[in-house]
Amino acid sequence: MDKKIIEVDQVVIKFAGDSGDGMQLTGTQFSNTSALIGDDVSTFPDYPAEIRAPQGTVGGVSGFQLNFGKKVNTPGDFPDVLVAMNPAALKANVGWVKDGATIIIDTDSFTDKNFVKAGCDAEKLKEIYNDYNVIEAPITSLTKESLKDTELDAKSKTRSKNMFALGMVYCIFDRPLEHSIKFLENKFAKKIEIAEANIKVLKDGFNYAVTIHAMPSFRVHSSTIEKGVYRNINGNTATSWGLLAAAEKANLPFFLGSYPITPASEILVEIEKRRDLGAKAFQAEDEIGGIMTSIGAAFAGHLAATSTSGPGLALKSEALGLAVITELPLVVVNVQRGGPSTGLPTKTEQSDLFQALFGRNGESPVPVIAASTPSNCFNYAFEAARIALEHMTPVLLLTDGFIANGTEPWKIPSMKDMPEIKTQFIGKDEKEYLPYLRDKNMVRKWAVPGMKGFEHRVGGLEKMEVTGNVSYIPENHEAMSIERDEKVKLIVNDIPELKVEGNKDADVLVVGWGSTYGHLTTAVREMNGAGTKVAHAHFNYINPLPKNTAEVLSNYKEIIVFELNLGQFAKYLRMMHPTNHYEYYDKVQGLPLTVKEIKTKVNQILEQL
Amino acid sequence: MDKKIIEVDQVVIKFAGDSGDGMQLTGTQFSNTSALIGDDVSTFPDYPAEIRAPQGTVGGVSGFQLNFGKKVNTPGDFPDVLVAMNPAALKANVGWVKDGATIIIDTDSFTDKNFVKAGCDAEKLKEIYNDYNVIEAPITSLTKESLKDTELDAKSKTRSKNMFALGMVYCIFDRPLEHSIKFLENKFAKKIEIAEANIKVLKDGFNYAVTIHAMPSFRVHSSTIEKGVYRNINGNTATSWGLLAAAEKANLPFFLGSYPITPASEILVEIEKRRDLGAKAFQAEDEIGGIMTSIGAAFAGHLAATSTSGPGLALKSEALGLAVITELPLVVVNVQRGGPSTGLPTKTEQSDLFQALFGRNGESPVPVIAASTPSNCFNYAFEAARIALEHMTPVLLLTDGFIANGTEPWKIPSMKDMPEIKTQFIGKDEKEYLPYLRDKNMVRKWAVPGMKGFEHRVGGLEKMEVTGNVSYIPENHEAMSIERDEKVKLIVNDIPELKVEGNKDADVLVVGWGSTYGHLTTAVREMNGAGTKVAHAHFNYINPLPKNTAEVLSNYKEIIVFELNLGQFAKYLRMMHPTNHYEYYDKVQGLPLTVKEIKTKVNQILEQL
Amino acid sequence: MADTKYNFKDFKSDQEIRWCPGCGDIAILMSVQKAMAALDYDKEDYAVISGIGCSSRFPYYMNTYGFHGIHGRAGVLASGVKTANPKLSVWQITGDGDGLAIGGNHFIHEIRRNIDLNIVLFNNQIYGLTKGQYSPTSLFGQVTKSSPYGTIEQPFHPGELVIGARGKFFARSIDNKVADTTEILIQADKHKGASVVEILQNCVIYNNGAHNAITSKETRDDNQIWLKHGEPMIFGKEKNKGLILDGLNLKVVTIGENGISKDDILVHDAHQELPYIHLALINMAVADGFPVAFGIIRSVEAPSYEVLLEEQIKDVQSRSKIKNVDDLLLSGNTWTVD
Amino acid sequence: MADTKYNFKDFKSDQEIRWCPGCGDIAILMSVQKAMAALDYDKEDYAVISGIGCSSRFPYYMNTYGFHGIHGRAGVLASGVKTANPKLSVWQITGDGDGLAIGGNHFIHEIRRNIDLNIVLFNNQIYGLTKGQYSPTSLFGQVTKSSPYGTIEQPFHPGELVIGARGKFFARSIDNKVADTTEILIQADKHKGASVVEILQNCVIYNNGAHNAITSKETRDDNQIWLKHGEPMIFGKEKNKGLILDGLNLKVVTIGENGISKDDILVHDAHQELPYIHLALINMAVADGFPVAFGIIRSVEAPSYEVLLEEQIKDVQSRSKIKNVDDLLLSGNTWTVD
Ligand SMILES: Cc1ncc(C[n+]2csc(CCOP(=O)(O)OP(=O)(O)O)c2C)c(N)n1
Ligand SMILES: Cc1ncc(C[n+]2csc(CCOP(=O)(O)OP(=O)(O)O)c2C)c(N)n1
Ligand code: SF4
Ligand code: SF4
Ligand SMILES: [Mg+2]
Ligand SMILES: [Mg+2]
Repeated sequence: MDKKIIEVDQVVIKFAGDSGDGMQLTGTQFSNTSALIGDDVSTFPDYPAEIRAPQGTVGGVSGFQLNFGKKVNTPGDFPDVLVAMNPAALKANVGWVKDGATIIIDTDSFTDKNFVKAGCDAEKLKEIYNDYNVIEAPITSLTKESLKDTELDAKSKTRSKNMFALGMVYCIFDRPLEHSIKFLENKFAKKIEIAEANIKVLKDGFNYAVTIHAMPSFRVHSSTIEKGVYRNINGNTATSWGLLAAAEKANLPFFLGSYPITPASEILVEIEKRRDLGAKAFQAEDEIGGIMTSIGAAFAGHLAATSTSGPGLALKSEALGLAVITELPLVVVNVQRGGPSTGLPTKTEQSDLFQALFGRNGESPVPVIAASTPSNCFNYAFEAARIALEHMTPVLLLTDGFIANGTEPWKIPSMKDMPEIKTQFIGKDEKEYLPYLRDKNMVRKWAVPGMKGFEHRVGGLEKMEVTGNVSYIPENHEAMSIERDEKVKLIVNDIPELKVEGNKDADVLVVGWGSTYGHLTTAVREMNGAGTKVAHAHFNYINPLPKNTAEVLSNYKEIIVFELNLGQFAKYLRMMHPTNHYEYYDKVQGLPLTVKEIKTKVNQILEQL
Repeated sequence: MDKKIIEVDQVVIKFAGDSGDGMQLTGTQFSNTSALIGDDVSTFPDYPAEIRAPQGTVGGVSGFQLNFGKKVNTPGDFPDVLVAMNPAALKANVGWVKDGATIIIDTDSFTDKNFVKAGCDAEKLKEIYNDYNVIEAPITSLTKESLKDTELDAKSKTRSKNMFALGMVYCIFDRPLEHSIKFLENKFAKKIEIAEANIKVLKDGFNYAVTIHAMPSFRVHSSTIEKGVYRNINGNTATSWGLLAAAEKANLPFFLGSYPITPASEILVEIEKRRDLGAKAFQAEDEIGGIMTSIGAAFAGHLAATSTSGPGLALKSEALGLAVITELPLVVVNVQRGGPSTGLPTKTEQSDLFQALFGRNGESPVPVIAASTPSNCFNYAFEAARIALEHMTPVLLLTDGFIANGTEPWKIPSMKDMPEIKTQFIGKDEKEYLPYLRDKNMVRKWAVPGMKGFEHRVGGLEKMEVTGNVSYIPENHEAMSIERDEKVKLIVNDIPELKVEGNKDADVLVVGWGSTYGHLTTAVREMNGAGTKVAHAHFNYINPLPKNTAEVLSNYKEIIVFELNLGQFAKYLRMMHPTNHYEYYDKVQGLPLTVKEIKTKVNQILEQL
Repeated sequence: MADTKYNFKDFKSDQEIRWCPGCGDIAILMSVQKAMAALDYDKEDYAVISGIGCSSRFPYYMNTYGFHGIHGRAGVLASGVKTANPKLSVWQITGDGDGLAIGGNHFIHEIRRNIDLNIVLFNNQIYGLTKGQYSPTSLFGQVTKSSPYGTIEQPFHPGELVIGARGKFFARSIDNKVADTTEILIQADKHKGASVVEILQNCVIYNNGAHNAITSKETRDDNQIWLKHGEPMIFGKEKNKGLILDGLNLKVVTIGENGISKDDILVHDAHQELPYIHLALINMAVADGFPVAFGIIRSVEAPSYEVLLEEQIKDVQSRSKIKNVDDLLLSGNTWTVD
Repeated sequence: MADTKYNFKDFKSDQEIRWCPGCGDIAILMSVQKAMAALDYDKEDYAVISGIGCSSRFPYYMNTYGFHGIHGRAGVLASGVKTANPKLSVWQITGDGDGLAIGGNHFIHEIRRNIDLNIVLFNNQIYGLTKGQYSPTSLFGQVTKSSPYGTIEQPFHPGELVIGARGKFFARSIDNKVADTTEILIQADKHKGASVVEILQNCVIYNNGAHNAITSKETRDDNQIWLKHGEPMIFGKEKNKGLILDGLNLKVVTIGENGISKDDILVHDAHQELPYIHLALINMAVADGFPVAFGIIRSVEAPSYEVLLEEQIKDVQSRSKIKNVDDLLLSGNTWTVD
């Protein structure tokens, strides 16, 4: 794994538009609000060189850059977020934003005329959709619509569009509107109708961002840059591509049954695009339809997957049990979000772990793995498919809103370097097919419709060992229950051991799983760099846990489990490895960890040692 | 709690019919098959006193009683199962069967004419439906139908009906058919068509019992008989009545939204009958409809419940999260059965514990309690409703096929002795209603449509403390997550402490939860009686665990957790109280524990101490 | 019933409206508020129940009892509320995704049961909240986020599905026709049983102009026909077009041409039990040369579920000896130990 | 296609049939086996998919690929199988509970998508497997385990729901009419798209005789009409009764009475796109003085989902530069570090 540097403790935003678009005011407002709620802020206004540069040209772009967060000293080098009010603003700035940045554009201004003015190629600019988290918004027309019942003249209406953009950015970064509202009330104290109009538009922009589930992306730098061909990739795309890669490697057609849900919809959307690779995406009527069509496709011999988020996984839980008892290969991707219930659908959280491990009726063991960065979603999706196909089992892959939406540069692998996948098809020449005959890994063989002579029936009732006929025999039920359990446990021999990063001789072990990797590794590296000895073990394999887990855990005086829930992984470790003592650091705010809070917690524990 | 004696290690069956009905042959066959698969058997044939007593009269009843199981010495005093081929057979024997026994009747013979012959009142006999586990089967006509394509004459066809009954009983007690098939082949070696006919009918009887989900009941005796009025009751009826009792005590209308599923359907069926008490039962289109209509009814101010079994609970898990975040009172009854998936629908198991505790997206805490005998389903259903209403939370009540279907004598309580239930309605005269203002137990107040001035909105998005408005504020989400968790934890102050039975100074503590109570208490009592010191702690409250759990557990050298799954409660105890060491005894055969296996395990541990 | 009368503003909650400026939902909100103000209930007797979707945010903007449910479950949530308390006026707010994709089963079952709900279906032919995937009412071939090459699925016609589920009341309206919509909603509430009102709603962000062929200024007179029970089916800018029956099929004719007079025009009978003409009216489409039908297309009396239930309860209570739980516990066989 | 021909016995599995003696399912099993033997597939190309219920045990008795799913999900399971491998002949076996209660949504959506499935709906108007609760097709007022005082719910008419979901093929048969059922099933398979065959099935245990008014010896000639495309709608013991159109409604007439001749009788057109007469035929009921319609009531051509999908895949593949995953990974913006 290459080293990741995560910097989300600070965010750089750039507002850019025509000189008349009010970008300076917008930037100042955001800066002031941020400062007032306790952030460090550093700003950098940059006006157009020409005093009266022609509207819509690159020369006429006015910008305001600001950096906010903890320990901010500079306005930042490269923006994480760019607000581009027209093509010229985009053209002027897109070369400077960070990889995978969030770009908000006013689609109303992206007309042919404006492209000509900006002197750029519309098609070319569209490529940004591949590399950045583009949030499209018809800002001008929404602003007009917002003010259609006011007395203002058309020009004044259009002029408030900067407030719409500001409202959106406030929403994305959870800033309160109060300060700007007060500012507008004061500024336009004598033109009440203008104040009101601006405030209305500000709120509408905020609400619009809520409504369209606008989400920021984060990005990660690699500090060790290996040779190779790179691209930017976000977690959802990487997940989709990892599944397609596994299908190709296993020489199987690919099927995805799914139903849209934030923040997992993009997986469905990506696979829908991939008709060129023969992939079949089926937008079902609900989540149950999503998983059941996939189970059908698995029965028919496809590499099949289904993608969803928390509430959708709840709906799939009965059907997942069917995949367990029929022992068919299936990948279930769960992109976690804030719960319970609908909760905070656009925010990140790791609170579906228990559901993934235990959320089914009966003894229903399922392997669970978790990706930890946007790009390794590719690898863990591939890995989930490999395990599913080689061990004939459904596999649950956990990601979350943070990495699903986050982007990072990624060294593109070559398919020839990807591991082989050995599907468990029964040999075409076998004389007989016994559906529940198991090999030494407890794995049964796969026969699919169309294979002559291997006709058989599967289903949700308990079945007889070897033959797979329905069986109510008590001892058989116990035997099969244990075999299914054993099969999942045996996967331990087919997964890598747990690695420890940081200082291996430290007294304190920082433990995490899934998407907290970036922050934890950054914090641990920085602490070790500053002379504090800390080790870090990060889990991608959750059920089964890596073979050396007990051994690793027993090497430290204190173990601190960091996670974005109320301690689910820590409790799971207690259940599986009860002899260690675990400290918890839980955060349930819909936000990622910060490097600072990790360090504070570790230092506090160190002091107590 | 009165002392229960459980005797399911032995079963007494009586086959009874007309002299010509072949009951002796039937009984002998069952006995031989049982002996051949390793049971102890003791039999008692009883022929009619008159040699040629008139058909259909009580005097003409021929019977065969047998006792099978472990350590069987006598044919048994009172049958657990009675097969009655006609009204006379029923009349002659019903006075002798055990309370709550299973009675299989051939409904075809229950004609007016036969009632007259038997000299009994049809209406009177119908009362057995209240007190026994009656399995109706049109045995004569099914036998005829089964043989309609054979050449046999009508009389010969009808004569094979004893084989149909035998097949059913084989199915109910999981006996193989092979032995009887061989017997028939030999006996009718020269009349192949008769052999074949009998074998076909035997199998059809077996399959019929599979198809109609025929299930045995078990029964429990009370050894200490207090004064009072008694009745027989099974767990599903007791659950239904406990909910109705809670509604009456809380002075609320009652609503049940449900969808049929074995072995929980009888709860829906029972509530459907109770229109006389104004109860509203809603048979929904599926389990999601069942719980959602109930949540709607709870919002509208009813005591609302939903009933199901494992796969249905999986389907309800998303909606249960909605009840958690809206903090509405709701009782969810889950009658466990063998899993995973459809599994073994008519068999008992305790494998939904993890699903009950953890099977929801997000941090979604739900109190979980479990009944442990058929009759205390009444108390725990009442208790579930009390906790739901007093703590404004959904509550999960676990029972299982064993106690749901099992019957025992029950001292009828009087409603005036049932505990008060204090609903959390906002006072009608309050000036203001703040939906998420909490009291010291973290409980919010309830206002329902129709209450003037308290209009408000609830829903699945995270909401602001106190006001309940939608909120995306990170700190608020964390605060609310913790408050919901805290609210459930605080219920610990409102539930009884864990009690220890048996010998409190023992070194070994037997731990169980739910329906294993009868077997565990019997085994522990018998061991202590025989001089082996053993203690027994049985859990009815699972989340939260009783306050003194840690204290009780720490008093013993060894703790053995017995359960009907692969160790879920034991793992849960490890998670919650990791410092103790736990031994496991897990059984996943769709069958209850036996007293013998409990003793064997305890002795084995004692030897190692 | 009511002891006060209301202005529609009494139904506005203090929560800010978060729909996109120009979203059709905003006008529908107004229509519902006006309908409630015009109806005869006390404010506390309204309950507004929804699932998840842009449209389903509706309850938050209403100063009534409200419940924002989970995706697809508005129908069963509302069914529970109404069955529990039949005195309430219960409004189910649902989208084409919420009501017809994940919630399709509850939709057909609540109609079959004929529970007295006002079911307002916001049909924007798209999933708005999840950013623009196709829905079960998106047009065949429509390009959306999840159908980059065009959908390959035939859409439902909501009204047809209502008839298929044995529905008794179906009406159709357009988001920005506030007066018409208000009147239709009032009638929907007065109708006892499940009343479905499909409202063509414009999603300015993900499916802007989806209904333009029907609603645009230039074409609307010729492409809309507003039906009124007992009145001839006449439409067109000049009010000179009408519908007649041609065999079993509907046909557009021009009054004054080919000897057609006003008397030849079919008279709308919303109350007829047989659904065939209603179905034909529901299925009329601009592409086939027909105007699209609006107004109350079908309105047939039938007993509603919650009323039958209350009647059955009363009936059983009048006959049963069991009056309370003590009676129940002591019913059947008991014995005394003393 | 096939290189062998089969006898229906080739489709029997070695598992013992566990339905109650006399259960209508047994005859239907025979009909399906006969239909498969008559059709042109290789045995390994059949897949039989079900949900949960007595009827759903069906796959275990078939010596084909089979999948006994979970309750209500037969439709989506079958949809997945067929979409994945369109070459298979996929048979969905479902009950009135499995298909229309919990599975109702999948039912209407598979019909709307028009996936090429043979959907065999076993309608015994009861939940058999769970011992006799009412189902969505149980009669209004029917007393069952879960409706001790009679149901208060209107039943679905499955065919009507099919039309409501824009269905293209609907047929009806009776369990013990093996020859007719076999022929209908063969036609259902030949029809490309979702073909629904409702079979009136007798549950001897929990709803014995439910269809007696239609199927009993005495009344069956007058209470059944077997429709054939292109033939007049004639029925009755004497073959002298028929159906005509009276305005928009169907009417029973007697040939030779009131000047009615055979030529006046309506000719069955299963292929017409407009569903109104099909719907009227579907809704005919004995209680209203009509015979119940059997045979293939509706059979209209339309492209099926899995074919459109394969076509779209081919089309996109012919235009895209991305031929494999390496191409995909390298598509769009990349840069090289060396
Ligand atoms: C169980 C579940 N599945 C999926 C979602 C994601 N989701 C939210 S709204 C929606 C569709 C909304 O479409 P529609 O009902 O038409 O409402 P609109 O936004 O168009 O008004 C989806 C798929 C969810 N919240 N919950
Ligand atoms: C999720 C779930 N809910 C409920 C059940 C219980 N159940 C099994 S079959 C059935 C109904 C069967 O009725 P139908 O589909 O008409 O089949 P039939 O037995 O009449 O052939 C029900 C409710 C189940 N197995 N799973
Ligand atoms: S996304 Fe569409 S439906 Fe949703 S609020 Fe905006 S305009 Fe309305
Ligand atoms: S219970 Fe009814 S449907 Fe089920 S097998 Fe028996 S007769 Fe058939
Ligand atoms: Mg929509
Ligand atoms: Mg049925």
